Amino acid sequence: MLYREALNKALDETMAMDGNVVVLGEDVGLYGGSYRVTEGLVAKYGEARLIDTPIAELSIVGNAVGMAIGGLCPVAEIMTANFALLAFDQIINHMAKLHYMSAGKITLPMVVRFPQGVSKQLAAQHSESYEQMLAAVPGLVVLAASDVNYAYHALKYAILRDDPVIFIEHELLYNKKGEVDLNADIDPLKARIVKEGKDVTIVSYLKMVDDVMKAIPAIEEKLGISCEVIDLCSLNPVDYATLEASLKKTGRIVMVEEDHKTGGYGAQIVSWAAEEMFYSLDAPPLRIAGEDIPVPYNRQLELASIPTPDSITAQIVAWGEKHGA
Amino acid sequence: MLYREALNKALDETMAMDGNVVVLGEDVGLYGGSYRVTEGLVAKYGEARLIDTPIAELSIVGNAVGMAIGGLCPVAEIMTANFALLAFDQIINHMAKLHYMSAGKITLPMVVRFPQGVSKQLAAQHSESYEQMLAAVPGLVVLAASDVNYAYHALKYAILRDDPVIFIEHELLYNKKGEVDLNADIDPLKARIVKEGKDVTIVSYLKMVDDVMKAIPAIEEKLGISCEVIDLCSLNPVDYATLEASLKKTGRIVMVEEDHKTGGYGAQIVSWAAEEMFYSLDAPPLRIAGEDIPVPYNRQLELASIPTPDSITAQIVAWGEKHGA
Amino acid sequence: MKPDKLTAEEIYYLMVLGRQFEYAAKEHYMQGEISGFLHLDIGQEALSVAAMKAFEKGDVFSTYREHVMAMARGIEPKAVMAELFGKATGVSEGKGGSMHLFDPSHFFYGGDAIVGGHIPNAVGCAYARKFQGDLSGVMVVFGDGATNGGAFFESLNIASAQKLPLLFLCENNQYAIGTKITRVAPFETQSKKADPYMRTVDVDGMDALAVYEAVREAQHYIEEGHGPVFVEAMTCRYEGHSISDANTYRSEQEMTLCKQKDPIAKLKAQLLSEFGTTQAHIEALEAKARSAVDEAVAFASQSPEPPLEARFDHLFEEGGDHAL
Amino acid sequence: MKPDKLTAEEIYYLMVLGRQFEYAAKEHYMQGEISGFLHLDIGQEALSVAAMKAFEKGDVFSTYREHVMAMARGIEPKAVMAELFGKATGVSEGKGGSMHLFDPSHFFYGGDAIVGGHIPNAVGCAYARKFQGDLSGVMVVFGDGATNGGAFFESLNIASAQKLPLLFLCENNQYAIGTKITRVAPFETQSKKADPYMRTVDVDGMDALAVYEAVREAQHYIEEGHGPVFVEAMTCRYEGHSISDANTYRSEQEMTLCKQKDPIAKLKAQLLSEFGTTQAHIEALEAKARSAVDEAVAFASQSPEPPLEARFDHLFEEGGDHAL
Ligand SMILES: Cc1ncc(C[n+]2csc(CCOP(=O)(O)OP(=O)(O)O)c2C)c(N)n1
Ligand SMILES: Cc1ncc(C[n+]2csc(CCOP(=O)(O)OP(=O)(O)O)c2C)c(N)n1
Ligand SMILES: [Mg+2]
Ligand SMILES: [Mg+2]
Repeated sequence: MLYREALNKALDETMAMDGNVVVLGEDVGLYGGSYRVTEGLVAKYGEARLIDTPIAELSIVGNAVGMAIGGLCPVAEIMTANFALLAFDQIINHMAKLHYMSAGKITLPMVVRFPQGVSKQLAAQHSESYEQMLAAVPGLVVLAASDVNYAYHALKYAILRDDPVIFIEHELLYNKKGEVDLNADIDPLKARIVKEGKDVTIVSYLKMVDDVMKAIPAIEEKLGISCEVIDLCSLNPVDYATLEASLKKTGRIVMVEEDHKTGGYGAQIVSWAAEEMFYSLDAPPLRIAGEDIPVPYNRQLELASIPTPDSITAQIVAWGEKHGA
Repeated sequence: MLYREALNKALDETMAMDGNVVVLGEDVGLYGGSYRVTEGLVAKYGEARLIDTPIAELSIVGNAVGMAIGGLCPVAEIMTANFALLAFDQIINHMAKLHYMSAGKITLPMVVRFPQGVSKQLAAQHSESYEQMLAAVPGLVVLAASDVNYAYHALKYAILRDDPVIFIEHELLYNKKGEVDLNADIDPLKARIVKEGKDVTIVSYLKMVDDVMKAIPAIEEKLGISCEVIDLCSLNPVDYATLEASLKKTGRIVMVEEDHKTGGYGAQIVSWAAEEMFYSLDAPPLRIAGEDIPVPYNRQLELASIPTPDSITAQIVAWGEKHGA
Repeated sequence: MKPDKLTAEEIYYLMVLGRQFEYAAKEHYMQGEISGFLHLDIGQEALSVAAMKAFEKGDVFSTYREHVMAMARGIEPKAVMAELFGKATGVSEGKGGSMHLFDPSHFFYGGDAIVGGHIPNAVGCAYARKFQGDLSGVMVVFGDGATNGGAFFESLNIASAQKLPLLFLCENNQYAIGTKITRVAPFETQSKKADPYMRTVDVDGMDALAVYEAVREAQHYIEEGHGPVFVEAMTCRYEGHSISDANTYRSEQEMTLCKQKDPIAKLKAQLLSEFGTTQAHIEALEAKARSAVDEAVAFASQSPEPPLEARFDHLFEEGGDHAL
Repeated sequence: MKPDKLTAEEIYYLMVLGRQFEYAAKEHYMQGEISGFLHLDIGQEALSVAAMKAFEKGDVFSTYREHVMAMARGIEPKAVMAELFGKATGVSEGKGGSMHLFDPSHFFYGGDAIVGGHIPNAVGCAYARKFQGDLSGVMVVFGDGATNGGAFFESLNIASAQKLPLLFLCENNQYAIGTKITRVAPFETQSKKADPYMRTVDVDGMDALAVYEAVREAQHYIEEGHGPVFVEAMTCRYEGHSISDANTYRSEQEMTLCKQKDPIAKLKAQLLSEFGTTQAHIEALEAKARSAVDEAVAFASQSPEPPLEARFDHLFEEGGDHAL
């Protein structure tokens, strides 16, 4: 099954299960979604539950908040992360705060989904990542799906949970293949150990997990070490217990993310490690991230500006050699 | 002179100097600004240069971008940080990117100013801080004014510089007193050593600088140490050279910020220290920050949720005792 | 449809209650028991109260200037005053304050401090109601200043395209803080903006009976499935924008003219002349209002502060363990 | 005012150039030399070209579907094609790509990939021009889909309140990707939305001469200081929304009807019958267009990639050392 099909399946099953689940967004209905995530659903559930909206992101999220107040369970799709900026007032001032400000009188069982990240030459207004911003907002649960099985289970969880959830996808993952294990006992708030190892903990999420895994053979060979690879899965709350156990074992942490390095999401993880795991660290942490520039259109420039398996390998090897990993 | 008067003076002088400087925002003209920063300017420069806008933050920043394209030097005021969320598309997708995407053909000499932070019981939709988000956006210069002299010099710099600048003020600083030294040789991108010391480096900015300074006597007495206090001033770019020199001396870093801790701005500073200054650190870094909750209305709850001189003292003393500062 | 006598008298009672409440809030703000922003509704009570009474069946979304509406909606004055005092007994348990009163049991969803921010929420709720086959309607109240923002405009378009059961109620007091609406919009009457999209109605916002009638009719139209309606009421606030606004941008003459149309005096006269209410009954209503306010203040000041740990409550509804 | 013969012929040339250019871009996309999003303007050339020629004096802000407009504005086809190829010689030096063509020397300011995002920028520029005493005007081009967003609406209000020299040009091709405009807005004609604010004009977007005339008149009206104008042109795109859109949501019949009104064929007929252009001259113009496109492609493919370090250029204009 493809990643986008797993998302589709999660939507399909929750919509079948609960008549209050509705999906809204640009081209999610008749068109089937610009990344085909909602394909076929309108035929099953009708236009009243697959709501094609105008190009008005502030309203997409703002209406979803109101639908949730009115008793529905809306799943809003924003076509690309950059457009979500138009809805930041609704996401941060409303979606994240109404439950708290009303002392729990208002409950918002809703999800906002969007793909983000550098795809292929979509240029600066279509290539950004916003977990850095949204995972820092109290009141939001922020999940990031890096694989097919997690995408399915986590999206179902997000829809069924009675709190606002930001569900982040990556444009280059939609056609990723994998299995959905219906019987898997998955806690979507727990980090996933993608590969066990004992010398270095590499923390990542979304598409970078794949790039890290591609880099692993070369890294392990060149440094003669074994790496533990952790997919955070939930960006807020963070499963620090899993990180702690790993770091106690390895004493070394590398954070890999695609977004711009300065102030990137990984700063929180590395900062946590420095504060809370200081005495376990045998080497300085390493952050591998996108460069601090808007994403350029040209393919070579674009690729040079973000981590790739090769650049991940090179940076970790250089760091390992310098600090004796 | 008051902080707000220093800002007013910076606006006044640049407007007198350069007929292209215009100010726009809600109530900035006839009303004189809701925090009185633009008081008296409309009488001098007229309504065409002190533009009272409708309540439409997306347009306030979007129009400023267009004015800059058209040859003006706009200074946009957003009444409170939370409302700036409505303009995040214009700030991040346009203001920060047009110069880069056009390969320098478009130049945006503009400033967006706003007050932020916890004032007094303004509740969650009027109490937030967004340097965490904006200082992470490539293409923006982000300055934070903690004192009267810096406010004056830095705002002039921001207006005269040919790049987009986010200029952050704090609601509780407007009536702060201080001197403007017209002859001061200030580089607004440099951090300011507010107090020299040799045992601990305390890094802060905006209003927290004052709270740290209030806490210093008790901290120094209880721990028997001397603290170096650094006001970052420029949040992007960061003057890492000053931080590095200080850390080499002290070996200990404490980051104090008002915003929510998780993913807060300080994570970048602490993460940098862990990565780049690892071998100079004699103790785990400490982050003191606001709690990860929307800001509550009730005064006691509100105060409990953010750092105060007392809580800063308590946290640093406990940390110092534990880690032998 | 005009209100019947009982309803008209209740409206009068609530308007007096509202005004007394606001003066009391002002007083206790001055004494430091209330803090933050405080937006008083004095002068606008006809609108706030009569619209709520006329719209009893539906859901309501409002702004930060909502104490009087919240009470007209049925929320206890005590619970509102205690919220202003930041007490644990407040309608939002001290977490929200003046600008964030919520009570879904009275179909009142705020209390929003982002100008125009609640309008898309009301649109979404109207969608939910239509989806559920309920056409009682949703009413969203906002000021003239909010009609210049993107959120408002997107909502006109969506509500119209979807024929949603939504009543847009514009309180046009002509000012957004110190900025007169005509300086930043091309019209005096903001219903012009809604004209292409839906039925629009202009009503005298200083006349409670007229407001009641207009809102009742609008709700009727909505219930019949015709889609959204825009009602605009011209009104006037007697105080500054918030308690910290010195109100220097309006001339004495303008203020005098405005106060001459006092909505409480007007309704009183109508009760006496058109409804046959006696002077004695009016005085009784006024006395009842005064004592409700006194009681609210006493309750608020005697109520406990929320415990410090309460600040961690209500961040999330649940850990997600029920799911799947 | 109709265009004179020379201008009409130039419009024809640019329309043919535009179409050939777009087909060439499509071909080279298929071959992998161009990537990212590619929004073709085929079918809409009357509008894109004639509006630009009619508005030669003013400033222009456009969308991601702007190759043809950029060329009609005077930007070299070479520089546009090289940008699509991501080359150092591209108009944005390979940093922007198809959606981000900028050239202030031709008063062309993008190329914006946020639907509606450029409209407030155009409003600000119009403010600057009025401030500078220049009423030549600013033209902002956007699609029907953009007229549902807050940025558009706020701009109508501000441009009207401030009487700005601004021409809103709506390219109504009836679709936003796969969503028909009438499914998400209550009208077919989006000028209805502008009606309360300003003069509105509807024009046949498949007729280059009509577009030219409407835009010239609008600019004249703006130059006389009357404030903004809204021009809406009904048009039709022949291809999918972007090159990756299979265009399955429009029936064959709809596509046939749409292509029957081909704007290039129409202008060719008008040139022959009304302007006395000879068939030979038309063929010469077409040949010239073809060779300009060939040249552009050759230039683009032979141009160098930007050096890797170029990605750090243009983050900032200056370190700020000039200031103070
Ligand atoms: C998005 C946003 N911008 C600015 C403000 C600051 N502000 C609060 S109330 C107000 C004026 C609103 O005027 P109007 O809508 O007419 O309502 P009124 O206060 O007159 O009832 C402004 C500018 C805000 N709260 N939200
Ligand atoms: C704010 C925003 N939302 C969504 C998109 C994705 N998107 C790109 S073009 C488009 C359709 C725009 O339709 P229209 O305005 O009619 O222009 P057309 O493409 O028909 O020329 C959409 C939804 C975007 N680029 N920006
Ligand atoms: Mg008002
Ligand atoms: Mg279109």
